[in-house]
Amino acid sequence: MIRKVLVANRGEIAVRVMRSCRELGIPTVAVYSEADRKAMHVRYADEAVFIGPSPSQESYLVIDKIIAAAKQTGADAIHPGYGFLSENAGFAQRCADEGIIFIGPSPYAINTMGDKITARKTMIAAGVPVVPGTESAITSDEEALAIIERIGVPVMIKASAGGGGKGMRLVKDPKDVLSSLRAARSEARAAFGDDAVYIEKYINSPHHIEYQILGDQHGNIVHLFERECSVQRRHQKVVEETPSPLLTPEVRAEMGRHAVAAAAAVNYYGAGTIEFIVDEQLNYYFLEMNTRLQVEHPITERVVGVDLVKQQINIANGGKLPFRQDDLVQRGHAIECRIYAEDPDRNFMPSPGVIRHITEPLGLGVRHDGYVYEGYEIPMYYDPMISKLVVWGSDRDDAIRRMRRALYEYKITGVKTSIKFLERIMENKAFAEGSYNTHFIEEHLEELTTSRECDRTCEDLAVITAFLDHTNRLAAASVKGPEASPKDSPWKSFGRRNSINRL
Amino acid sequence: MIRKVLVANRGEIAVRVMRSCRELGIPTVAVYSEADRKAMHVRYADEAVFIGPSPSQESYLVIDKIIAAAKQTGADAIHPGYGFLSENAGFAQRCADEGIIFIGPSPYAINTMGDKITARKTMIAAGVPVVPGTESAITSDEEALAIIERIGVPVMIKASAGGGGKGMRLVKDPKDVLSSLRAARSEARAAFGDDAVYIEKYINSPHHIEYQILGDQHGNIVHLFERECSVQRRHQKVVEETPSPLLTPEVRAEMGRHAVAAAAAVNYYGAGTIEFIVDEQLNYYFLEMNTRLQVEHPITERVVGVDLVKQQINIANGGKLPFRQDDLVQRGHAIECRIYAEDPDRNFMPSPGVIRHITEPLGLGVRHDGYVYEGYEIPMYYDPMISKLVVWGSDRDDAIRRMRRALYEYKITGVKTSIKFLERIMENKAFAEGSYNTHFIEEHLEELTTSRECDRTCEDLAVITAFLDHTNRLAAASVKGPEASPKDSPWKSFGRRNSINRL
Amino acid sequence: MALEVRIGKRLAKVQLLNREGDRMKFEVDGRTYDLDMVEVEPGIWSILYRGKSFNLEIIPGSKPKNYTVNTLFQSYEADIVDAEAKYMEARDKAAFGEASNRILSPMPGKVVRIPVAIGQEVKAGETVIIVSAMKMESEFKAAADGVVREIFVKEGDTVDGNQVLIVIE
Amino acid sequence: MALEVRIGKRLAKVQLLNREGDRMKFEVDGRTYDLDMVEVEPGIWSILYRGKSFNLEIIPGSKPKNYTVNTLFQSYEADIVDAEAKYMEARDKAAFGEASNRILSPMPGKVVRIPVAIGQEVKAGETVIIVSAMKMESEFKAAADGVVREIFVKEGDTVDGNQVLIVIE
Repeated sequence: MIRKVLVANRGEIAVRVMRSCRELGIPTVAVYSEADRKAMHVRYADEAVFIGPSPSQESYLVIDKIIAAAKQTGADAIHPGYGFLSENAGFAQRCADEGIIFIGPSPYAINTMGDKITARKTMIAAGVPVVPGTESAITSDEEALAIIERIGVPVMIKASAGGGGKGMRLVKDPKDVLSSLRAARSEARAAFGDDAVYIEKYINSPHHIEYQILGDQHGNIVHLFERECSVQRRHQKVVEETPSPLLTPEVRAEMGRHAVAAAAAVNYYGAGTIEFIVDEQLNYYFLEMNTRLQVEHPITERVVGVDLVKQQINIANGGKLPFRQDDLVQRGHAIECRIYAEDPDRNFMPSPGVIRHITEPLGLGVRHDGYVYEGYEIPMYYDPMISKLVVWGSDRDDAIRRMRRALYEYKITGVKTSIKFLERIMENKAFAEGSYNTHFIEEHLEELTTSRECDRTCEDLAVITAFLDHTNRLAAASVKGPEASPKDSPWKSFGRRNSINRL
Repeated sequence: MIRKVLVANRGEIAVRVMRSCRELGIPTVAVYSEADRKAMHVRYADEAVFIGPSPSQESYLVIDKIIAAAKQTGADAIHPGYGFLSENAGFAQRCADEGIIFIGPSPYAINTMGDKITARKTMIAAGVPVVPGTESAITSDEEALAIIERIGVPVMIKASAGGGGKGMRLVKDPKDVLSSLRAARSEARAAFGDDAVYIEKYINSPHHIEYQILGDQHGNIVHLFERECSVQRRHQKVVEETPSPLLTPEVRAEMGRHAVAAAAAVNYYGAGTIEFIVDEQLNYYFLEMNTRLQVEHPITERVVGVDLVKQQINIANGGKLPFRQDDLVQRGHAIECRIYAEDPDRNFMPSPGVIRHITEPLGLGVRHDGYVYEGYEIPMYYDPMISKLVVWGSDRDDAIRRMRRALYEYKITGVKTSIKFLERIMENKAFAEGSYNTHFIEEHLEELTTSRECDRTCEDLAVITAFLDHTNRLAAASVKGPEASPKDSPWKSFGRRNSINRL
Repeated sequence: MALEVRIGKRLAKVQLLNREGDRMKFEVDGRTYDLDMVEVEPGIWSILYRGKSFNLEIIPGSKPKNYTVNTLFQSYEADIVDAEAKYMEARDKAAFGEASNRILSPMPGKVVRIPVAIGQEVKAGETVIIVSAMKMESEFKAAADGVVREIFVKEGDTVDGNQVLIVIE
Repeated sequence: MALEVRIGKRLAKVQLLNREGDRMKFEVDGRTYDLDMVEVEPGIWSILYRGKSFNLEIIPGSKPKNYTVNTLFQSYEADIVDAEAKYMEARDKAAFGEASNRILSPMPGKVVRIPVAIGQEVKAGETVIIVSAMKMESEFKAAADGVVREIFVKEGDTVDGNQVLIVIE
């Protein structure tokens, strides 16, 4: 039985994993880089180990340091979160070699699913539909041309070792095949040290729908239904929901069976996700498997009523799944919005910095998974995600209305955030009707980045407030002398008031 | 259809009602007293009307002022929340007379259930079990003695118009009957202007279990199962949970039928609660009906999946209930802890004051309904409840563990709170086993108010931190001169740092 | 620099032995602590000690050099006891007598009733003032027998926390 | 007291006509506002205007007398335009030329690459510096044709938000 868990991650996911550990009564160990001494996961954990400089290549990605931290603290299990080492088969193997439980799938499953071409072959063998295209890496330009001749444009060229949109090229016109192929290979080599690429039929107006999987080490595998993840910007998910507004009950059940078959094909255990690409006619194709917890796992937790991290730990302990497929039902509707530190008004430029003030949304049907706090400086070294706002409603319309309300309540100052952008998505007509695909943001970009009109009053009140703040400062400065003015700033003055009689 | 709702309340319940209104797209009007200009419900509402001095007798309880505020803003409906005017039949009638929709039951239902003796007679007629005792108000000492002779001690003397523990007296020894009777009548006269009292058999080791009711104006009534509210201190609820660990499925269903019968006896519509007293043998008796939303309604919302405020509004609009009894199921387990501004170490003395710092619990299965914010001064005029922490778990054990985790994360400084006291309840063995009744806090008081032991290290770290804060202040003062020291206080210094280059 | 800190009934001697940035070495009553101490939020310290992560809240009290310090499960009252503090304590005692003879309001509230008058003799345990806050009335009682010397408030007054209400000698 | 405030492209004239506690009367470009204004949290104002409840956040900007003001749906940049502000603006312009010729870092980050050198001619739209933050690289381009006059940073440097990186003339 797992007695102490080291969480080899940072940010909201580290805190989220520690929460479930705390509920299970399992002590946790945080690891942290130079930039993260003040990070919430260090404060939240029972123990904390320093693992090096801020860039993740020198800390969170260094297997030796993570293993040493586990040894030093006596942690008998490691939860990798998502990103970083979570899909590194070498890390999973190393844990096994060191006698540490890796809270995740087998190195074999990670390896098989991590290589897109192998995964594709495995899926074809298991009877899971895949997108028409190559079955092995492309080695020559002639081969590429022949394949494209066979399946027809548009096609997508993808890095075999890839992910996150790197090494990907869309080819719409046969004359661009060779230049795109070279560009994709060069990018793949730079990003992954491997220039193998493959070619797939490109699905127009696709939906990205994924299935949550749980498997134990006794051969039991269930799915926990789908997540609709088509609201994306540059291949990064922005909003996710479950159930998908697109699926019919029949297709949902059939995709679920294929998702379980896909996981079974690699004797999968742990939590994992089967990603499908779905066209408007509800034809669906296996895209890839993520052999880890997903960012968007909370919407599944809310609708199905299962704590996925607790199940990961149960499975890693050798326990059996406490439910069968028939026990699982989707109840109501859940939506997640990812809150990023970025400026939607300036082409989504990242916005690291100090959180000055935060008001979190509360109340019925709202879950908020974050890690920042007032005074915390979001470092420039890591992912710009601040938190995940998850709502539940009795139906889709109720959930959208609740998300609007929650976004209305959510205030962060100090850094720019995507909150207003997300509000506009929730107010968008196409989104409300559930008729959207992965081109949604691109197609509605202007509308989604345009401020709502306000009458003259709003602007005048803004003028008045700026004027008042300014004259208050002037008045304070003239009474106390200019050097005293900062302490008369209204900012956080109540804290000062309480300490003014001291010393 | 309701177009604008005035919320005749303050604090967390006003904000909670406004949240559901916002989700429904209905604008809200806040009313506020002098002490409440900065209160969250004023900030949250679309409009706000000042209604007078801080004492509630001069503001929130003045019917004319509430009606005038509704007229002035064009609000066509009033939600009374709980407390204040929520169970005032005269107010409900006045709303009707003024053509304003009262979001609550009919004046007839409030009146009938508001008078305990009438309610008791009505329940007997409807076949709902009641506690053995008087059927009408006691008018003479002789009558009281005769009744106690018949049903035997212990008995409880209760104010007919009462509630909240006022005008109540327990008599264990026949010789105390007369003095207790006089004391109860005098207290009842002072509190309610009515000295009518009645006598009931006192149930030893009782459980307080209540049923949530919803009825529409078309005669449909359902129950949304029970809430176990036996963790009480001085007749004030502290922790509530659902399902009750005491009930069997058979008794649960039978009590539910009786709860619906009780509501039907007064043609009830709106949300209401039937309170039962239950003994160890699962005999249950009608205690009273609360003809309003309860403080603890969120645990029902979580387990049954219904937004009770939205249903109140739907019913007030003349809509039908969107579900029948068979559609409603309890899923998982929910617990609520009430966070009070009080000092458990000093006999639960109230602790109004300025909230200096607050860290709210987040993550899976946590709902937090509050209204305070950093810098907010909790006024001394109103209820000491700061917020309600509600958790859901897949079963009771999971929910208790999650509540412990949430309380661990919940930090408020500036005022004393009951958080540590609640943590000890969650760690209590009897509570964990679900074997508790309304004497729970009294019986475990010492254990529940004793700090957990910490080794020497904790205390030494506290000494070190005090030392360091002190020497940091000294150092700052010596560099900048004593008059500058407040601005060098570490409190909220990041805010100042940002404004230091200004002006 | 060494100082005395009163924590509960204990008087602890504490000394900073060494400091390099956030790495500090302290001695408390002869025990040595190697700490990594960072103030993550105003008044909230993250302390790493032997790899364990501690979170301490330090809240300035109502009196100078007084703190409330919260650890995970405890709440401590801590007083810095320097020469000035000792002087102030002596002065307060001279001005008001023993602390036990003063009735202080423990919270903001409204004076409901004062059942005693100046010059009146009171017994230990006798209620001398009733203060109301948040719909609750609290009675405050004389700690020892004595005579009411001063009454600083009257019925209906609003009082702050920690204000001296009545002095009994 | 009257002042000019620049908000977006508008230059608004604002004046406080009267003030009694939190009740204030303003005139903005000839329109009168009777307001009940309270700062409920530092930098957060609750404003009641004709019975409507408004919440405004005011955030000091990176330059003196500059604010970001957020209403429910809008975010405004507001500048107090007094005599000093006008002088500073003129001085900056003299020292650095038109703002459009300066490349400023819009966020903290790390300089990844500077594909230009001092003295080099650049065309409008040409990338002159690449800064990385939060796993994203942002390219900054010359706004107009010119010659690189100054480069204040080098590759690998960490930069703050709003720092002048390159001047082009």
